[in-house]
Amino acid sequence: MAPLQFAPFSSAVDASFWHMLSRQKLDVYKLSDEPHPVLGYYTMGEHPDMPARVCVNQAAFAPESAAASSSPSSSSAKAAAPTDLEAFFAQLASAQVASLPIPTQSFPALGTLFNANTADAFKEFDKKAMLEDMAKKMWGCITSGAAIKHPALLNRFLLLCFADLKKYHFYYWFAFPALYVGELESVAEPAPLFDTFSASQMASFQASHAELSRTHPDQAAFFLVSKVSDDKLQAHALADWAAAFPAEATDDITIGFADPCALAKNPGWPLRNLLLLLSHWKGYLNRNVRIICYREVSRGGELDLSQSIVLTVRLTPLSAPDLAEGPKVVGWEKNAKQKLGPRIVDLSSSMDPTRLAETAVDLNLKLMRWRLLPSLELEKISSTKCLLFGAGTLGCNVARALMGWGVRHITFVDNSRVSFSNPVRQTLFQFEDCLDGGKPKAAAAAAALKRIFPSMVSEGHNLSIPMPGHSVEGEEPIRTAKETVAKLEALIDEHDVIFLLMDTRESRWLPTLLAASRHKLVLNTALGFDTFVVMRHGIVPSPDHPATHKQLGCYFCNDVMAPSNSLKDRTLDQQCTVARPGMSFLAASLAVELLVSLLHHPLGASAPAASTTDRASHNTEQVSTELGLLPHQIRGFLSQFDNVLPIGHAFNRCTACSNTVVDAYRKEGFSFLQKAFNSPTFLEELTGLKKLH
Amino acid sequence: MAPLQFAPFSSAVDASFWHMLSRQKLDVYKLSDEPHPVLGYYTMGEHPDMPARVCVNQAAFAPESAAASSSPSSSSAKAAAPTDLEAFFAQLASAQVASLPIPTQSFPALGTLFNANTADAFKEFDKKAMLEDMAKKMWGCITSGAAIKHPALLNRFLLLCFADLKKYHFYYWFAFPALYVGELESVAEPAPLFDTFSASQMASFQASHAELSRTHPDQAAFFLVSKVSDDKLQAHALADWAAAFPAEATDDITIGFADPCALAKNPGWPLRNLLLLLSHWKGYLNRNVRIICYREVSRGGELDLSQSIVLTVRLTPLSAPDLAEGPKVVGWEKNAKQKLGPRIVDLSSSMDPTRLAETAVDLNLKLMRWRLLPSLELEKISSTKCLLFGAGTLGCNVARALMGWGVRHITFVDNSRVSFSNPVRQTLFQFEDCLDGGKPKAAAAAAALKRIFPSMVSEGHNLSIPMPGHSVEGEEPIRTAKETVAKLEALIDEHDVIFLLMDTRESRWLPTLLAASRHKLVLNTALGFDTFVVMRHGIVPSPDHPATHKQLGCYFCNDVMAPSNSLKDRTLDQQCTVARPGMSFLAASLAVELLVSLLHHPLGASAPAASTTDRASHNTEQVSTELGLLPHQIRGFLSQFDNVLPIGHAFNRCTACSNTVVDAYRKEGFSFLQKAFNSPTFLEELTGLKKLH
Amino acid sequence: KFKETGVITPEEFIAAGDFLVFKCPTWSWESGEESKRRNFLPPDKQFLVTRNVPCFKRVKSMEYSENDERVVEGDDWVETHIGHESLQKTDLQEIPGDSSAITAKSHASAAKDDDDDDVPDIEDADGDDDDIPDIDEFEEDNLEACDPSALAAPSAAAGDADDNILRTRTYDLYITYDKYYQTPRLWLFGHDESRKPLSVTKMYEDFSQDHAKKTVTMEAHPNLSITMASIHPCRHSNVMKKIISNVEVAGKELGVHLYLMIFLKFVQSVIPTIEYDYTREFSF
Amino acid sequence: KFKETGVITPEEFIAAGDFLVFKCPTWSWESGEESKRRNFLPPDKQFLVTRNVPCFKRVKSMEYSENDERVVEGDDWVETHIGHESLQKTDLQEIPGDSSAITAKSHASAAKDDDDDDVPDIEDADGDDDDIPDIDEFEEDNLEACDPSALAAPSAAAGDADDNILRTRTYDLYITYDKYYQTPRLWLFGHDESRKPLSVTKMYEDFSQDHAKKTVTMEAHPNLSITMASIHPCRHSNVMKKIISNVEVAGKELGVHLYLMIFLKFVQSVIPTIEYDYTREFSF
Ligand SMILES: [Zn+2]
Ligand SMILES: [Zn+2]
Repeated sequence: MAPLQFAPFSSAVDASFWHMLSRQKLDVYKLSDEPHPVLGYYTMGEHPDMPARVCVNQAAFAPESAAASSSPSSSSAKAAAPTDLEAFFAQLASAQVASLPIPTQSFPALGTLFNANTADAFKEFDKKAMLEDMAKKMWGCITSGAAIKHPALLNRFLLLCFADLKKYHFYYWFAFPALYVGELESVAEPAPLFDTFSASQMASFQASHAELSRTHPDQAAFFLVSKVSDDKLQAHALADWAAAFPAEATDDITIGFADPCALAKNPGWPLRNLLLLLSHWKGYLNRNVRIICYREVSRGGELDLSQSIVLTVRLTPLSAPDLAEGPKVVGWEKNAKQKLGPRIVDLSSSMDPTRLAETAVDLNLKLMRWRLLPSLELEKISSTKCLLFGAGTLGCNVARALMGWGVRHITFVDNSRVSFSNPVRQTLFQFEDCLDGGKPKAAAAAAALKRIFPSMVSEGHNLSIPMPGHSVEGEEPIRTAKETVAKLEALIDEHDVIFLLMDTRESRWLPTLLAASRHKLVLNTALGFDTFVVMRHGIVPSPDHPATHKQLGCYFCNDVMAPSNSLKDRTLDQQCTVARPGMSFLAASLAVELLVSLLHHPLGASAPAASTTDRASHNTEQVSTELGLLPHQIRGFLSQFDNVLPIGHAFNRCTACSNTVVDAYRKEGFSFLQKAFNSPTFLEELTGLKKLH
Repeated sequence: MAPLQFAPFSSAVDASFWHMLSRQKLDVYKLSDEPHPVLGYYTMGEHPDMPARVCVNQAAFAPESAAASSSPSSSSAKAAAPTDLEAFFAQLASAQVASLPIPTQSFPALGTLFNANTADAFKEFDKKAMLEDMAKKMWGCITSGAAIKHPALLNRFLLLCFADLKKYHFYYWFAFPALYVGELESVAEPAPLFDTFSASQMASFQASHAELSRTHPDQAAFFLVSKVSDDKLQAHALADWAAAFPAEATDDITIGFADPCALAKNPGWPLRNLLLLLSHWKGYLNRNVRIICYREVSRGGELDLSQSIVLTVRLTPLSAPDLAEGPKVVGWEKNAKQKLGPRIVDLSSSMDPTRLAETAVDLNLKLMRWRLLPSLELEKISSTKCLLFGAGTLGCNVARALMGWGVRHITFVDNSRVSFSNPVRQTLFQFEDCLDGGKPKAAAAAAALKRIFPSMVSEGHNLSIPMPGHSVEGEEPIRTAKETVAKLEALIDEHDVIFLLMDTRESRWLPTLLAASRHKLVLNTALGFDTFVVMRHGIVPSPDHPATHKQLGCYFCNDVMAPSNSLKDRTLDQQCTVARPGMSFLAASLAVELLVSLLHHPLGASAPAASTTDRASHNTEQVSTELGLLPHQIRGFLSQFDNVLPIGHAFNRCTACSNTVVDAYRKEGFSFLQKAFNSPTFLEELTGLKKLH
Repeated sequence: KFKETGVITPEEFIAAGDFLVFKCPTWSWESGEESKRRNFLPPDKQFLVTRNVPCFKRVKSMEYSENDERVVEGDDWVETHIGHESLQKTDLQEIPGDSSAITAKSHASAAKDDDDDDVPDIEDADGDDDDIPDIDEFEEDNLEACDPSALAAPSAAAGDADDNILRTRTYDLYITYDKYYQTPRLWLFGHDESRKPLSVTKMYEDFSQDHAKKTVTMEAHPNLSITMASIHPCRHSNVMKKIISNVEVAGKELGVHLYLMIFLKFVQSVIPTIEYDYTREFSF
Repeated sequence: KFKETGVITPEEFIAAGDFLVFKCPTWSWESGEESKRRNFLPPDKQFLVTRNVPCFKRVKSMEYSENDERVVEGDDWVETHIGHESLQKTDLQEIPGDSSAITAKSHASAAKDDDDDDVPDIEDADGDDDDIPDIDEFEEDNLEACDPSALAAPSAAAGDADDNILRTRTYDLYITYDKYYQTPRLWLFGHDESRKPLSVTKMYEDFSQDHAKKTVTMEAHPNLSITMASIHPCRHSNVMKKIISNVEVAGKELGVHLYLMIFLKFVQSVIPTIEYDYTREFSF
């Protein structure tokens, strides 16, 4: 006959176990590396394709915690592990079994946890010695008879851990010790239970095992089976040897165990230690012993034992020399590659709050696609890099609305500091940001985005934007202006969409020009007291994006004055802006919604514009997307709760986006800009606007 | 002749001094109560109605700080005060005077600061002993001749302080020590300078004093004046006795000092110590001494000395017994009540960040009234107490918009916790609020308001609102529901405006009914994917507010189904709401702006409603305010960037606001509500709605 | 009462849970973390759990069982009712004040089944161990000698993609009581064949594509500090109501103790390949 | 250049400041807090200050000087241009795309002069010492004997409201350079007759009611950690331009060094009773 082979245990660790271990480590163990008792369990085998598992979950720590809190002496020293682990296990394995926090119809496995403080310490555990030490203790239970009284003491495991709490990586290695002294021989081919016993025998056995489980739950994992009559079997506790097998019936010895394995030819791991126990116990020696590998599973509301099998083995006496230092032991679990090595589990996606937030936010957005708009291009939105000029009321709300749509990359440019009156209206700031003269707004806004959602990629740049008519003279100012312009050029190159959300008209000129020269989409928003305008600048055609429609205008296209003349029209955007508090919510959210809609148009930023009259039209395909119309401008009138959608086309004498200006900037670069900064009339003369006055 | 009376110094402390003291206390002094040198200054008298002042400002600490940082030995022990204060003062009073951080044309006053750690310690300072100790040191300067070399040593003050940094209250008491040995007699009536000297004498004197100030700035406060020729006077340093008064001209002795007093008959305080110095210095004894009380002030770009006066006194020898323990001393400053006592200044409004924020926010709002809308009733807005049902996307943005308008009292009711997907859309939450299972939203939102603006009065209530069709049975559930209803009734009583911002339809029923029964204004907002509705409920007429117009409808007025049947119309408000991120900004801000406008109508919440067609009308006085139209509902369509303003009137079979329902609730209270909770058809039957099906 | 509304009270949940545990002992009650106990449930009956439920194949590889569809009456229960066709203004102006107008038109949108990138890419890192430290250096090949009595692992070398060995994922299933919706709520935590937690992307392979993306969300389990997949309960009561009335039309009277058995039957249409218990074979 | 634009550079500010200090030595340069230095100004010339400027009477009690009005050409300089008459839609639809249309109509709103409650009530607590501890118990009447050589205080018992003694408030005036507006900016910190800081409410009594509420704000002084009143510089350059051209029309050529003298002249219309320096008598 082939030697009997046992199906090893596999470990099955719940994520909740690691969570609880993390907490124990932080609150209780701290830097202690003492062994701690943990509780696992196994159930009878359900499916031949499923390995026999020892499971541990968050309840694994419950017995130790209960002992610690009930013992008055250790209440102050909560960290102390039970001083006598073996005594502790003996207690668990006794009558307490019924109250252990393990599922119904499962059997306890008593574990010893060693938690290392570092990966190196984990590596340097002397695994061989640790397992041998455990084997010695188990052998002690066998020789002392404790294992006969409390057979659960035969189901042990060793668990070495290292919890990397920064990364939520957990290293672990289980050993399920199997003590042995040599190979065992099957006397007969393993056979299904129903081939060996009659239906009535099986029924009576099942009932008596259920009764044993109920009255002596600690005896349900390993038991004796006697034949009461020809059609009746009975399960007994191991200690009930005399009752089970009266002296006269010496040849008919049957034992059983709750078998976590469901294979047709192999028993599960727990049988190994049971057989050693029996070999040590004279009564069984040199006999054929029939073993019921009991597998009772629930199927459609019924308990089914059809997977149970019966083995027959002959137990030989243990050789004394082999036992000098206790039996040999094996049992380290192999890893996924079938090598002797630990496993590592990465729970960052279930436990790392930052990744949890990412997942939650992504899924939330995807609900929109799954439920309502299958064509929603979330990746296009989230990969759009947005540059916000101005981190005031508009800048804060635009950033929030972008974040709501999943945009991850938002950069702020601003040159002011958070003042005490800001936080009630500028939704990224709080009181703390105002202290000590106030934090720079751009940086504070970027920090706020990360405070809200740690995965944001956000920076703040404290820059004063050079403006036409604000002259730049002298070595130092010119150097500063040059650096600023270079920085702005780089920023605009790096981003896909530029939002102009400043509070002055003239500061919008330079970014408008820089963006126009680079064919970047600009969304421009300005507030009045109870009016607002949201506008997308037209895209200057390029070889990549040839003109398909008449180019839309920019913020300066309608001006007959160059932007230098700022005091004349401080209306929409003067520094001391006074707007109804609701205005920035309206304008900012509409600007962002317009952008998101635009991203869905095949022509993108170059899409032609819808006007107010398109609302009533049924033929708006060209000027809308699934998200709605694509106006050039939205002008809102809060006092009427009304918006209109005017269209303005690009003006060939525009001081910011006309070819004259864009070409001059491309050709001369900073020196062209400097002329515009220094002379209030330069741009008007260059474009010929002056002639129109 | 009347005895000569000197105008005492008054203290003038800049707010910046207290700021710097606070910082020194926190960073340097800590609990030390050693004396520290501080620098004050005075200028010549400008106006007879203005007291002579010794000023201290933030620069008062500069000399000590400079000494501490320049001395290598004390760099590590920054807290150490100069060990020899007198030596330190002698240094300041010497050539260093020119570089002291005091204004041009001012003179240093050398102060000794004692900063107490508690108000009691301040009280227990032994003021008498402290002043006498200082007098002794000054007397030492006189007898040693140091005061002749460095006359600034005669201008001293003592400053006792206690800084209550919790309240930004500062206790302080100055002493300007005047050493004296008895009364002095005027020999002649005080006379204007220009009566005593010729114009050319005055001009030459002014020029030579200016020269002395330039070459020997330490000698400009006290000086000698000699007659060079009949039309020429010259100023000398005190030590220049021999040069100023050659032996042959023994009778013609004139001295002068920079006089902080501008009175016509009285000299200022510094003269007292100068006279004592001269009395001690034999050369002046038993002579008539002419004293120029020099008062040179800037007037329209010219230096004017017309307020200067001339006194003549006769110096008598000091009596030896009086001087045994040094001269007597006086000089404790009287408080505002002219009592000998300290002063207290409250700088919380300039230094307490919370009050600064309050002031800034108030002023910011007032700009709107001052510049644009004089009729804006900011007090009415700010005193409106708002109760927000729902602290999700709408609740957060409504609270922010209310805060922007100056509302200070906002209460949240919600029963959920902040989850990881919330902060990117729910603008009061941040990542941290999601950890450990998430904070309860209502409380987290209230905390956020205070984090933004500490003066907010905000509470969060974690309550599950009982709903029709969600039955309440069993002792415990009924008790909970009763308590919840009682709490909701109390909350609605305590607030002026109720916002319904939940995500289910049926949860709006109970607050709608409770508010209707109490004639409270309800603003109801709900979101669809790209649509929203903002609605103000009509006010049930009451004796206080008789019906003037047809009552407007509530959220349930248009239903032909009682709210229990919630799954039928989960559209606008189901739990898994999927709305475009911009929606809540739009709806929340419009709801708040509608409320603010409504508060300005003479009929308030009972104002009749404007409709879409009123936009074009010129006769909207009844249905609008200075802030615009007052619609009943605003329905927004984001895909069209359009809003419409429908009107719906109250429905006499409404399940929430009809008389039948309100009366039944008033009569039966909770037992009526319980029927509605438990039976899905109860409300339909009660109102007769069932018949309409 | 539950027959009319589809919802149950906490007490009914306990009764139905007790019955489930009695009939199908793979399910058991657990108490979860002490700090997270819900006080409307007994401390030792906070939620139900069954662990290590095998899932032998992916949904895509499976033929649809007509039977599943029948049970839940088409896929009505995941139909979404949010109308995103915005109404034309004229509609509203004709019926001013009709607040149900906005909700009147609605349609379920077609879901895309075929793009796996629909689930967060960020999770995919789990699959290929990108940031997991190299485990090789921890291996100790000579730790113990070859043990002839140990059976070689039945499903070996799970890490290699090109073997032909059956891949057996397992799921832990939890049922909690949702106070808000007054229904049970199902939670799932999956492990791959080598007992590594499954990424969101991979778990989606085991959810019925037609239904799952619309209702499966990742959230924190209320009694454990672990985030897992959950079937959102917003439609549960409605579906339960329908199933119950279907069964009753067939002439059977249902007690509330059967609620969870029915619930698990309908959950089957979302996770057809996860072979939890054998409740599926249970007949009413 | 400053004549065209009304703005000046930091260098010009220094030059004008030096001239002011030279001509009116009550003004002097200060450096403020080290940590708050602006690097476009020399460390020792961060701002100008004059302290303890008397303010003998309240604006209300003063007849208006016609002269003040003339200097600043009506009160145009505080005129606000924010249009709050929203445009009718039709206007815009006729001129689509005209972004200046919204800004076209504007009017200055009438300011209310008479309601003191316009300024924050919270500040009034300062006036009546509500939360200031009782000072009486700190008094030490017998600390020193009566000193016959000391003159009794000229403006005694300032605490009592019913005396007839002249009340002399004082102000500290600061001029900083505003980088954004490229103009000087005036800051005020007031003290009452007993040297207590004035509340905002009380300071408003010293600001010209027509102008002040529209442009006076409370802000943190850029070089000191103290909040004080400031005249917002948003209209400064415009007014300066006008004044300069008025003066030049009168036949005088102005150097930039006179900028601050002119500035102080025009500031006079906001704070007519604060007798800072005697720059007001300075003639160009
Ligand atoms: Zn343009
Ligand atoms: Zn109603």
